[in-house]
Amino acid sequence: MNDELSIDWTVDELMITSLSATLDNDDQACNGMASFIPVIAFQLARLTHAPDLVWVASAVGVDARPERVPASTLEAPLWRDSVMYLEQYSTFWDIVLKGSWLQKFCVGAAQLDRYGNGNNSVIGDDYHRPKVRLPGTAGLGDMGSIGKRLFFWNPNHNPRSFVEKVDFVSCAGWLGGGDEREQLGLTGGPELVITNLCVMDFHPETKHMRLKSVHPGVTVEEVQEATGFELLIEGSSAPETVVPTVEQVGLIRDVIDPDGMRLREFGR
Amino acid sequence: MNDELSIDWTVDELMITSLSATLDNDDQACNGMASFIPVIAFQLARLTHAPDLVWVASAVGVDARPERVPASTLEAPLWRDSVMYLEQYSTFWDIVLKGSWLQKFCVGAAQLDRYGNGNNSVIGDDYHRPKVRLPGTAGLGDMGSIGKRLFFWNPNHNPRSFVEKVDFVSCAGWLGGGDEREQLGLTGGPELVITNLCVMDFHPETKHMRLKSVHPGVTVEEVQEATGFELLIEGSSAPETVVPTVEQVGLIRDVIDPDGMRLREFGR
Amino acid sequence: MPQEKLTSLKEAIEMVPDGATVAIQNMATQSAPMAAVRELIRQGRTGLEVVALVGGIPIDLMAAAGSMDRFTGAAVSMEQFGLCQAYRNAVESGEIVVQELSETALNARLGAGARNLPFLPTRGLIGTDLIAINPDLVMISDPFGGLDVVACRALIPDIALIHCHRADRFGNLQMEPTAVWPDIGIMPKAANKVIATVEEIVDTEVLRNSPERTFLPGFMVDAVVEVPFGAHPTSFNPRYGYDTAFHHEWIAVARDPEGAKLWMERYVYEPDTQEEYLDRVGGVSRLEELKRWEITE
Amino acid sequence: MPQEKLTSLKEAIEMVPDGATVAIQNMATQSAPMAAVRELIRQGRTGLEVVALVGGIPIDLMAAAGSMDRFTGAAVSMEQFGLCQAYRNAVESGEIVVQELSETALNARLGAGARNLPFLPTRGLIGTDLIAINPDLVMISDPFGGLDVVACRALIPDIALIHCHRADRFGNLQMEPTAVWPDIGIMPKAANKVIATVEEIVDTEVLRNSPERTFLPGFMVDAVVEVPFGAHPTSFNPRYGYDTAFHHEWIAVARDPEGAKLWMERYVYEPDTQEEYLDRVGGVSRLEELKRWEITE
Repeated sequence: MNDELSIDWTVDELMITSLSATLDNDDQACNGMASFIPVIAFQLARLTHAPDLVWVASAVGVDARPERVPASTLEAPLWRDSVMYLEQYSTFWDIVLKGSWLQKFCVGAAQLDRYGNGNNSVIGDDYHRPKVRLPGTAGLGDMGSIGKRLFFWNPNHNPRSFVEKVDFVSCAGWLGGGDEREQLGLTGGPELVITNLCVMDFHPETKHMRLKSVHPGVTVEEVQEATGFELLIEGSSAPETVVPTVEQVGLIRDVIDPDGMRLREFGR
Repeated sequence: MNDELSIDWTVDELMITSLSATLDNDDQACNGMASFIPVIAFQLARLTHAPDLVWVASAVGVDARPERVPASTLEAPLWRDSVMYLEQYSTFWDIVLKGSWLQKFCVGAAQLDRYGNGNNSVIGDDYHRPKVRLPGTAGLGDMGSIGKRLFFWNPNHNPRSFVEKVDFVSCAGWLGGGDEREQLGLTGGPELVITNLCVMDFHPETKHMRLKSVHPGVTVEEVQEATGFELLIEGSSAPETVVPTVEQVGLIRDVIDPDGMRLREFGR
Repeated sequence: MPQEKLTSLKEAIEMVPDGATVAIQNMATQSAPMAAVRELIRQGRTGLEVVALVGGIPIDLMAAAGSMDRFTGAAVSMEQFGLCQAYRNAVESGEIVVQELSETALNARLGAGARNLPFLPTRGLIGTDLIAINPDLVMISDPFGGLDVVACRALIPDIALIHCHRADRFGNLQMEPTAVWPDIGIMPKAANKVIATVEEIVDTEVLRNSPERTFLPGFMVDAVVEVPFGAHPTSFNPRYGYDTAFHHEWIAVARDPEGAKLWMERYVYEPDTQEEYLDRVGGVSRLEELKRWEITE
Repeated sequence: MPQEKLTSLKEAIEMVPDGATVAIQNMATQSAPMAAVRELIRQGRTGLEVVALVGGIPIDLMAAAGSMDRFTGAAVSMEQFGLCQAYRNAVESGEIVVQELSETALNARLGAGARNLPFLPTRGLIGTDLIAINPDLVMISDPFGGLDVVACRALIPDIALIHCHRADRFGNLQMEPTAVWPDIGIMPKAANKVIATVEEIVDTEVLRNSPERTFLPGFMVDAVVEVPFGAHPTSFNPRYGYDTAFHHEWIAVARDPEGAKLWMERYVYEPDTQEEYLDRVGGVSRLEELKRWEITE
C-alpha cells in the first residue's frame, strides 16, 4: 500500500477520498442518479481499505463490475457483471427497509439547513406554485425517516444550498435539532456533509452543523461566507482535511474513472 | 361435438362434468393440493365449452399442459410447459386479491354448514385442545373473505361433513345467513356444492343450502339422510343432475386422466 | 387458446379516456413506453393524471403538449440531461399539480391498489413536510402499541402503459432479466387496464421456453402492440441505449413554446408510423449505434 | 471479495438456539431443508416456534422429536400422503400450540417483519373465527373511510432455514426458476438470520452468468452449506421428485412412539453424514429414480 500523499490532487478527488473514508469493510452501499462522487468512492473503498464492501450499482446490480464509470450512474453499463439484480418494488426496498443492511446512504439535496434537513422538492414559499420545481424527493423522503445514516455531498458549497431554513422538508434531518428526531421514533440521521470546501458533521447534542475540517487552501472564513447560516466552529480554527494518497489518485484517474465523468458534478 | 349422453358414466365423472359446467370461457381457474376433481374439470372445460379458460396449475403454472394428471396436484409435473410461473408471495396473491381475475375457486372443507361456512381447522369444542387437528385454513381463509365465488366439492357426502354448525369457521361462507356477509362488506361467497350424491346451491335470500339436483339413482331422502342439517328442498322432488356426454367421458378417461388419479378422491 | 389481445397502437391508445389516471413505466432515461406516449399526445388526450416512479422525457413531452394536469410520483428528472423544463414550467405556473411521494409511499399506494386494500403503511416520509399537504397520506397508530405509520391510500390507475421485450398475441408479457428497475413490479398489477407495447410479438411456444421471464399473464393485459424501438429515445436494456443527441435536441427547444411546437410536429404529430419516426431520428445507422450502447457522448 | 459464509451443517445449525423462532421453507411435499431439519433434531433443539406456509414431513419429524412447541402457518399436510400424525397428536394433546393464519395473513406478518413495519393489513380472514383467538390479528378501521382491515402484527423469525439450488461461498443464493411456490419470496427477508443449504457450491463467476436467478444477496445470508439432495424426501424441482416410499415408511411408524423412535434412529440420529443418510434411503439407484421424477407409484 502506497501511503504517500498526493501533491497534485484535485478537489473532486479529495471529496471522493473523504467519502470513501466513511465506508467500512462490512458496509453495503448503493447509489442513485447522477452520483459520480459516491460511485467512485465506493469503488475506491473496495480497492483499498474496504475490500468486502458490497456495492449495489444503481440500486440494481449487486457486486457490479463496470468497465469504467459511464455517463449515467443509473443505466445498465454501471451494473455490468452483477451477482444479482434487485427489483425496485419487491427486492430493493424490502432489503433497505429491513434495517440491518444498506445502513449508509450518500445523498444530495438542493437545499440543506443547519440541522441537516434536506429539500429536493420546491424553492419558494408556496409548495403548490413554486418559484422552482425541483426533481422531487424520490428515495430521499424514505432514507431520512427509516433509520439510515446519511452522508451528504455537494460539489458547489454556496449560500443558496446551505440555508437557514429549507423552503420545504423533503428529507428528514435532525428536524428542529436536539432530540426532535428521537421523539418521533426516528433512528439514524445526517452524519456528515462533504463539499468542495470542507467536511462538516453535527454536534452530538444540539445537532447543529459543525465544521469538521477545511480543505487545504480554504479558510474557515471562506466556508462561513459560503454558508447561509452560522456554522458551529469549535475553537479558533479547524483541522485540514486529509488529502488523497498517490495510490488513491492513481486508482481514481487510471482505473475507476479514466473518462473523468466525476468532473460533470462540477459542471465540467 | 358429440352431445350423446354416456351410459357408462361413473360418479367421479359426473362430479367433474358438473363442476366443469360452472366454468365460463373467460374464467381463470387455479387449483390447490389434492384437487383431482377440479384439475380434471378445468382441463375438460378447456377441451370442450370453454377453450379460452386460463388454468393456473397449482397456483404456479399459467396455461400449463401436463402430460396426464400426476399423483400430486401440487407438484411440478402438473405445471409442465407453462407460459408463466407465479410466485406465491409476490405474484399469485397480488393477482388473486386484485379481484378482477380468478373469481371462482373450487374448495374442499372437512365440515360445511347450512350457510356454507367451512372448517378445515379443528374438530371439537376447544380450538386449543381439539379432538382432531385438521390441516389448517391455508388459502381458504382468504378465499372466503376476499370476494371470490366458492364452488365446494366433496366426494363423500355424509352427516359428519355436512353439519348443523361447523365446529370452527375457518372459511367465511354466508355466516349466519341473510345479509350478514354483506354487512361485513364481503362480496362473493359460496355458490355451489357438488358431492357424490347431488348438487346444491344457496337460497338467494336466506342463503340456506338448497338441493339443486340429485344424481341419477340417488333419492332426495338419501341426500337428506346424508346431510346433518335440514336441506332446503323446493317442491316435492328435485331435478336429476345432467349426466356426462360420451365425449366428456372419453376425454376424462383417455386424454386427461388415463391413470385414474381422480379415483383417489374416493379412497380408491 | 386464450383471448386475442394484439391490436394497433391507435386502437390501444383509444382505450385511454381524457382525464384518465395513466401509470407510466419509466426511470429518468430508461424504459419508457415512448411510442404509446407519442400516440397519446397525437390523439390529443387532455386532463390526464400521470403516475410514474421517476419520470423523464415522456412526462416532459406530455407537459409540453398539455396532455396532463396532474403528476403523481417520486421524481421527474432526465438525470444527466437535467430537469424536465416543460414540466417544470407547467408546475411553476400552476397548470400541473404534483402529488410528490417517496418511493415507499408510491409503492404502498400502488400495492394497496393491486391488493384491493384501502391503504398500506410506510415508515418513510415521517418528519417531512410531504405528509401534511397530502390528503392521501395520514399518520395512524399501530394497534399493537408500536410506532405510528403513514397510511397511504390505495391508488388504482385506470391504465398502465408499459413497454416490454416480447409478448405473444394473447398478451403474455416478457422482460429480459436485466431490465429490473423500472416500475413493472407493482404498477401494472395496480391498474385496471394494461396496454403494453413490445419490441416483438412471438409465438406462445417461445414464451414457454422461459416462463420465468413472463411477468404479467395475458389475462391481466388488455392490449398488446408490436413497436420495435418503442422505448426510443430512452434506453431499453439490454437491446439499446438511450439517445443522447435526441435528448439534447429536445432540451434545446423545450423552454421555448414555439421551438417545442415545431419539434413536436416533426417527431410526434407528423410521423404516421413507427418506421417513419425511426427514419426521422436517424434511421438504421443511428439505431445500430444505440444498439451498441454508444452513450458516453 | 465479500465475507465467507461457507460452513458445515453442524456449525450452521449451532447458530439456532433453543426456543428460537425458525421459519422453514416448505410446501406439503416440496423443497424443505430436510438435512438442516435432521441436524436440528440431532442437536436436540427444543422449544422451537416453527413457521411455515404449508408444512409437511419436516414439521412431523420435529413434532415427533419434541423439537417444537409452537407452529405458526397456514396448514400442515403431506398432501396425498395424508395428515402429519405426530404433529396432529402433539397438537391434540396440547404439546404444540398452533397459530393458524391464512396465506395472506402469514404473508402480511412476514412482510411487515421484512419491511420494519409494525403491521401490514389484509382483507382475508374477515368473518372467520381465526381473528378473535389470535392476539397478533386485530381489526382496524381505514383512515380514509373505506372497509375495515385485519392488522397483522410483524413476525420476525430468528432464523430462516432454506434449501437452494446453488450458491457461492459468500452466500449469494440461486434458485432454478421452476421452484417458485415454496415461501422464499418473503420468509428469508423477514428473518434476522438466514441459513441456507444448497445442492452445490459454485464459483461466483457462475452466478454472474444468470444474476436474475440470485434471489438473496450474500450479505443477507449468515451460513451456506453444500448438501446434495438436501431436500430429500421432499421434491426439489427440477432436480428430483419426492420420495413416495420414504414418506409411506414414515407414515407407517409415525403414530407409534416406539416405531417412530427406531425410524428416527435409523434416518436421523445414526447417519453422521449426508452420504450415509443417502445410502440408507437407497443409495445411488434410488436417487437416480428420484431424478427421473418416478413418482406416480
